[in-house]
Amino acid sequence: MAVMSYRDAVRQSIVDEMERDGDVFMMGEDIGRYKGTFRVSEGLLEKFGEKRIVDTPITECGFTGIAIGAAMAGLRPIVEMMTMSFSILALDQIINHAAKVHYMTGGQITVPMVVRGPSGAANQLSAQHSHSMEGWYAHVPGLKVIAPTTADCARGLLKTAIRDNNPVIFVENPGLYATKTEVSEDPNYTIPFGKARVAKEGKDVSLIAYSRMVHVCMKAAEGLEKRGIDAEVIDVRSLLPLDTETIFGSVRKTHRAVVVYEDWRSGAFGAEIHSRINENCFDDLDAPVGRVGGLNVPMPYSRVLELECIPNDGDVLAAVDKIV
Amino acid sequence: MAVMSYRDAVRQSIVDEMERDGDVFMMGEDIGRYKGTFRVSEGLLEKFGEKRIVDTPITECGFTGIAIGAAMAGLRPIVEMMTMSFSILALDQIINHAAKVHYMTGGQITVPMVVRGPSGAANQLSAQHSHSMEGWYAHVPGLKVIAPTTADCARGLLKTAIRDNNPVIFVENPGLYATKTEVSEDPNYTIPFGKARVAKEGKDVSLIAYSRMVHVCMKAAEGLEKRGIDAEVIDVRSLLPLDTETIFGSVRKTHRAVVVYEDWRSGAFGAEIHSRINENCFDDLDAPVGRVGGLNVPMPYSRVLELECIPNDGDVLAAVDKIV
Amino acid sequence: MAKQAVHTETPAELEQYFREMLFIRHFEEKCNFSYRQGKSGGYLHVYIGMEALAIGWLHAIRKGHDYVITAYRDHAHALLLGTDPVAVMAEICGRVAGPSRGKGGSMHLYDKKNEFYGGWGIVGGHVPLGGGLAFAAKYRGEDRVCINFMGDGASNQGVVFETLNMAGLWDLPCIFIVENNEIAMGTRLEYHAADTQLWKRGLPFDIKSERIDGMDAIQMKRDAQRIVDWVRENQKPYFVEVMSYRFAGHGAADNDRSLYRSKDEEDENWKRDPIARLETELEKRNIMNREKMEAIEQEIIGEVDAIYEKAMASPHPSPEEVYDNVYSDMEPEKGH
Amino acid sequence: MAKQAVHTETPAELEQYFREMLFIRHFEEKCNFSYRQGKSGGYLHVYIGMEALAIGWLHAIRKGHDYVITAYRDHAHALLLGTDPVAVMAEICGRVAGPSRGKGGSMHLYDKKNEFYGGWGIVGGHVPLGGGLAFAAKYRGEDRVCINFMGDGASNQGVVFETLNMAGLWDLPCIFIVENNEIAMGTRLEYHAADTQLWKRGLPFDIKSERIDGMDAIQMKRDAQRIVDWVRENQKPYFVEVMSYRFAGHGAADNDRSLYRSKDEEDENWKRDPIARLETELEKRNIMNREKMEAIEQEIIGEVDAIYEKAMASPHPSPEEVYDNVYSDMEPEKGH
Ligand SMILES: Cc1ncc(C[n+]2csc(CCOP(=O)(O)OP(=O)(O)O)c2C)c(N)n1
Ligand SMILES: Cc1ncc(C[n+]2csc(CCOP(=O)(O)OP(=O)(O)O)c2C)c(N)n1
Ligand SMILES: [Mg+2]
Ligand SMILES: [Mg+2]
Repeated sequence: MAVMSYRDAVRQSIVDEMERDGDVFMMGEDIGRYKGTFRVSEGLLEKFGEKRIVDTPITECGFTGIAIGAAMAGLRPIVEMMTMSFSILALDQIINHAAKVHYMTGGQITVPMVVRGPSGAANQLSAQHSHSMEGWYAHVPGLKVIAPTTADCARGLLKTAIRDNNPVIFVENPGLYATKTEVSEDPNYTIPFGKARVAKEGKDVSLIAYSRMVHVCMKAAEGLEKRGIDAEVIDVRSLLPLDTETIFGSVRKTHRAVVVYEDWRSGAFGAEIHSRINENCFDDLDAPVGRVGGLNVPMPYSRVLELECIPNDGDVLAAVDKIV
Repeated sequence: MAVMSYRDAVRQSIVDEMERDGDVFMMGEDIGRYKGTFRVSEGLLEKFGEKRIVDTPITECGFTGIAIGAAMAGLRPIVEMMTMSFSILALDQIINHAAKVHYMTGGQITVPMVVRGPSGAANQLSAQHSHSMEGWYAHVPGLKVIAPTTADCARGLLKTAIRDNNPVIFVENPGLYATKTEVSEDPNYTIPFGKARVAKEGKDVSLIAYSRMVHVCMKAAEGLEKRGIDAEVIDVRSLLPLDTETIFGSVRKTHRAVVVYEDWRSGAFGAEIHSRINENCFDDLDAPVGRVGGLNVPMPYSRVLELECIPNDGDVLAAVDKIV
Repeated sequence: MAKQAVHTETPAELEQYFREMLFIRHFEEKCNFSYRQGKSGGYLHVYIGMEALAIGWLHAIRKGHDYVITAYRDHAHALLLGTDPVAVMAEICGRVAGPSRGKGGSMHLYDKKNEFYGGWGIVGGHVPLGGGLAFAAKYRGEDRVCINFMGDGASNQGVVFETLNMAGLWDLPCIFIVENNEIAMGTRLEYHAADTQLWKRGLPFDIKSERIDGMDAIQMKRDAQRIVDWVRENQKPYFVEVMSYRFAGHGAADNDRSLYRSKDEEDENWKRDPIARLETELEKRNIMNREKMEAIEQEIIGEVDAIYEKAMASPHPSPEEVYDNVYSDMEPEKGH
Repeated sequence: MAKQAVHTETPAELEQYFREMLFIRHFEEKCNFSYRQGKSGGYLHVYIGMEALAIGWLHAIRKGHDYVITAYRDHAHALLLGTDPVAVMAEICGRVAGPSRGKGGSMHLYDKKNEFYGGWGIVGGHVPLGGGLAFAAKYRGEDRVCINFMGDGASNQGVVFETLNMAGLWDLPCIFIVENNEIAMGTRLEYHAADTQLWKRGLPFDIKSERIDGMDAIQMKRDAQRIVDWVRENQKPYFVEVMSYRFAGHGAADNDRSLYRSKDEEDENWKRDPIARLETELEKRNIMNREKMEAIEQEIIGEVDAIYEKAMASPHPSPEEVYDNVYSDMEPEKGH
């Protein structure tokens, strides 16, 4: 184990897998010479050369399609989206092509590809650069969608993603890159998909989140502790496949839950988690399941307004207050 | 009133509004000379000429962007997507540009535009042509999303959509075009957004759906009647804004509900409706709210398999059985 | 260029082209028949009139070695690459004997063992995938080329230009072929392209580009061979506009061609019929007389009938199969 | 073409260009300062080095009549079109005095009354919108043209080519201007474009296309006037590659230019500095001596300082405003 930032953990996993398998390569905008806008790919060009660290023109739809085609031929591309917001331009390639070809070919062709990058708001990037994309992807059969919170999870789950034979959407968050945790150094350290993580055990209420919002929930849990409320925090980690067993188990124990996400409140994947709890734990619930999501507005530039939009621990406390 | 098909009702509303306002024009693939693949635009080219009925190249992203730009300058484009599945290629224009510019300009610029076309499965169109897109759009602040079931609703709501100063996604369904109802002939007949329709009153269980699935629910309601169960059927019609008042009112009356939609079960907008009911009607519920959605698979070509995927009245009955 | 000069077709070759073109035509007629019979459904697009184009290109490549990808008008490509015609017909009719066990249908034919990558329904959407196949060949230092077919309408899609730029930038061994049949569904070339000389679209990307005729199987094969050899040798992309014509409607459901062209125009173009043209050539070269041709055609009609019967004998998939192949290693969340 | 010949710049005009270019430069420096001070945030992109380009084009059009649209490097365009500089600076610093009351920021400046349509963050995404503005002008039979600016990197985006095809097909009065500053963020032209002669990209669409220099304000204005007049007269699109250079980093956050270019290259290019060039010209034509220039610059620096102070005096928006302008006629579902 070593203390490592989320950024370094992501990079280390890419390095491991590229050293392990010559078919793995990386493609994206400004990832080589410019080292990546979030510096995730720093040093990779020097290490692996232009053949395997491919700087692309600003054509998300085209280079994602090229990566998919390469994957159909057996290569294992890692596509970096400078921000996941830009993956909207590549949605047709990801959803209509990568996600469907295995099915349309009756299993003949696989697409071992990872599309990764930061999702969600950073700091005043305004309306067009602050999307939370994971919910849309998690709605699409044929894709797997991962959204780790800690550096250690990022490391283990990314390695699993790169080794997976299906297209995997790997969602990071601008606010997480600098965060550090103990991280396994084992070059074969992988974390299986479809397993949620209990970030904190508790007995009074379940806070269910993924990515950066898990930290927000942890902070809220501290606040609740002061009020004598013992919250359990579930880090979903894997949206598709979704570990409902762990989620339901927690709810059946605490009988109360709040689902927390940064995405626009209405119509987000958090609503799906919320629905599943209601469908399956109805008789275990002592109160309606709460939800905390981002405000239903395009992300404003003004920091004052931006902070209004993004859920914080205070919003989680307010939601818990309503149900305990 | 006159008996009219859904197709004719949509066309009639376009004709009315184009006659009423010279700024209204229509743009899309094969809508003019070819009369539209679903023949919605039949006769419009002869009536309004090439200037106002614009046949486009197969470049959804580009012509949708051109329509948005024209709308920013004050025109009122009606963009036909040959099928809503193809609007995936235009998502960046719709979501990042049309939906956000009013906000990003602090209200200086409006985008009075309608994007309309058939959404959902038709008959063996396979995986790439059978998407239900409305859920994604209904997640996006800045858009309004309408999905009428009857010819009369299509007529009244489309006229409202064309007169609206915001981008409106108007979702039709291949299976509805030939269906007929009594339709108002009043050239100023409009139906306000955000008002659901009670398709059938009942007291035992609320079936909540939109678009073609309302017919499926009506058929299921007949089946339930035979079993002595009096179902209420709510036609949501307007997904964004959503008429939760009518939906909650029905649930508070029946104490039982099933949300029905054709879109992939997991992560669809139906989950949002489901969540809202659970958040707001928790104490009124005698049983968990049920859900019926499309199977979580890319749409298969084989008719046998396709019919497996699309919810039918039998599936609704099964869901009701679970909760009564 | 040396390679090209030595190409003089043997009688056997020409007979093969003739048989294959006839086979495609009758196979396609049978597909339309199956559609009218309600045995196939959805969107079904035949290649009638365009046979020489696929013949030329797919005889110029190394089958099973070079990559091939196209859109939904894909029956001929699958057949010529060696997919069992019974399997092709079975897929078109949604039967389990199809390569995708009925999950793909007419628009989505694939045959990995022959390096045929489909079979795609989003106009223009498969073009970058073809660029990716070429990318893989180059990455691995193989000498494969990718044959990337698209329609004239598809050549307007932005992703095509994005792919051309990267192909030119990275020297991808990819041949972009515009099957210019002068129409996109119901929209004629002049209504969808600002400049109808589509071959020019490779020029801004420093890609060798040209327009050639696709109605003469013999010349088509020669040009295709010249270009395929050049690309394999030079490891650079190529952009080719091939002039062709579809005699049938856009798809089996398109039954009013008068919306976009006159009977006269069609009659004019029937004079370009690639099969008639090859017949004349076969006669001129004394390779075959009319009787022999007639006999071969009857033979092929019989073959196609038998293929159809066999395909029809294949069962529809069983409902449980609906969850197979969503993922390579897991099942999706089940149920409604 | 007659129009062009009669253009000889008056001293007043040249002084105006000079003042405006200096104003832009110092305004941009102040923007970077505000960023370092933490008064502005997010992505902020300045126009330093490219001033002559905007000067030439925006003096060639009818301000407030012709449509103008660009990407996120948009401060100069807003200023030259007549948006109050205090408002521009306020927007950049997220204050309510901004045209969007702080909701847009540096990348999203708009001024409807001056027909300035922004101000966009998705590379290439605004280009079809510009096509749409031209479409509206044509639809209404007005004689407006649309000036559609994009970067060299943006010119690779597929939607740009889709728009060019429709502009050529429908004769849209739109001028597509590639502000070629030889780099896209950290990717040099030769690494993102298969052919670095970007002007060729209009050719496949039968669009008049050319490459011109954008570092000489006087010549830039002449070329711009020639092209704007031609488009207004002929009601057809035009594609122009304008050679330029950005002296600053890509954005205020880009502080390691050595990742993509050498100090020597920058020094070489400083010799092309459009302001220095105009200064020389002003001297040559005896319009102004160095002292005068120096005085004007001091005056402008003072102006910009005052503008910054005024902008800073404007308050941040109040939290309730977050729900305004999502729709023109309703509010979204509120709360977390
Ligand atoms: C993105 C997209 N838009 C529209 C369609 C509907 N469509 C299917 S084929 C077609 C015409 C394509 O014409 P062309 O590219 O010339 O190919 P051809 O059919 O002539 O072989 C259209 C509009 C589609 N499948 N995908
Ligand atoms: C679709 C999309 N991809 C990537 C980005 C990130 N990005 C912002 S500006 C930029 C470079 C654009 O370069 P160019 O078009 O030459 O304009 P310039 O900055 O040189 O004026 C990139 C990659 C973006 N904003 N949008
Ligand atoms: Mg065609
Ligand atoms: Mg640039």
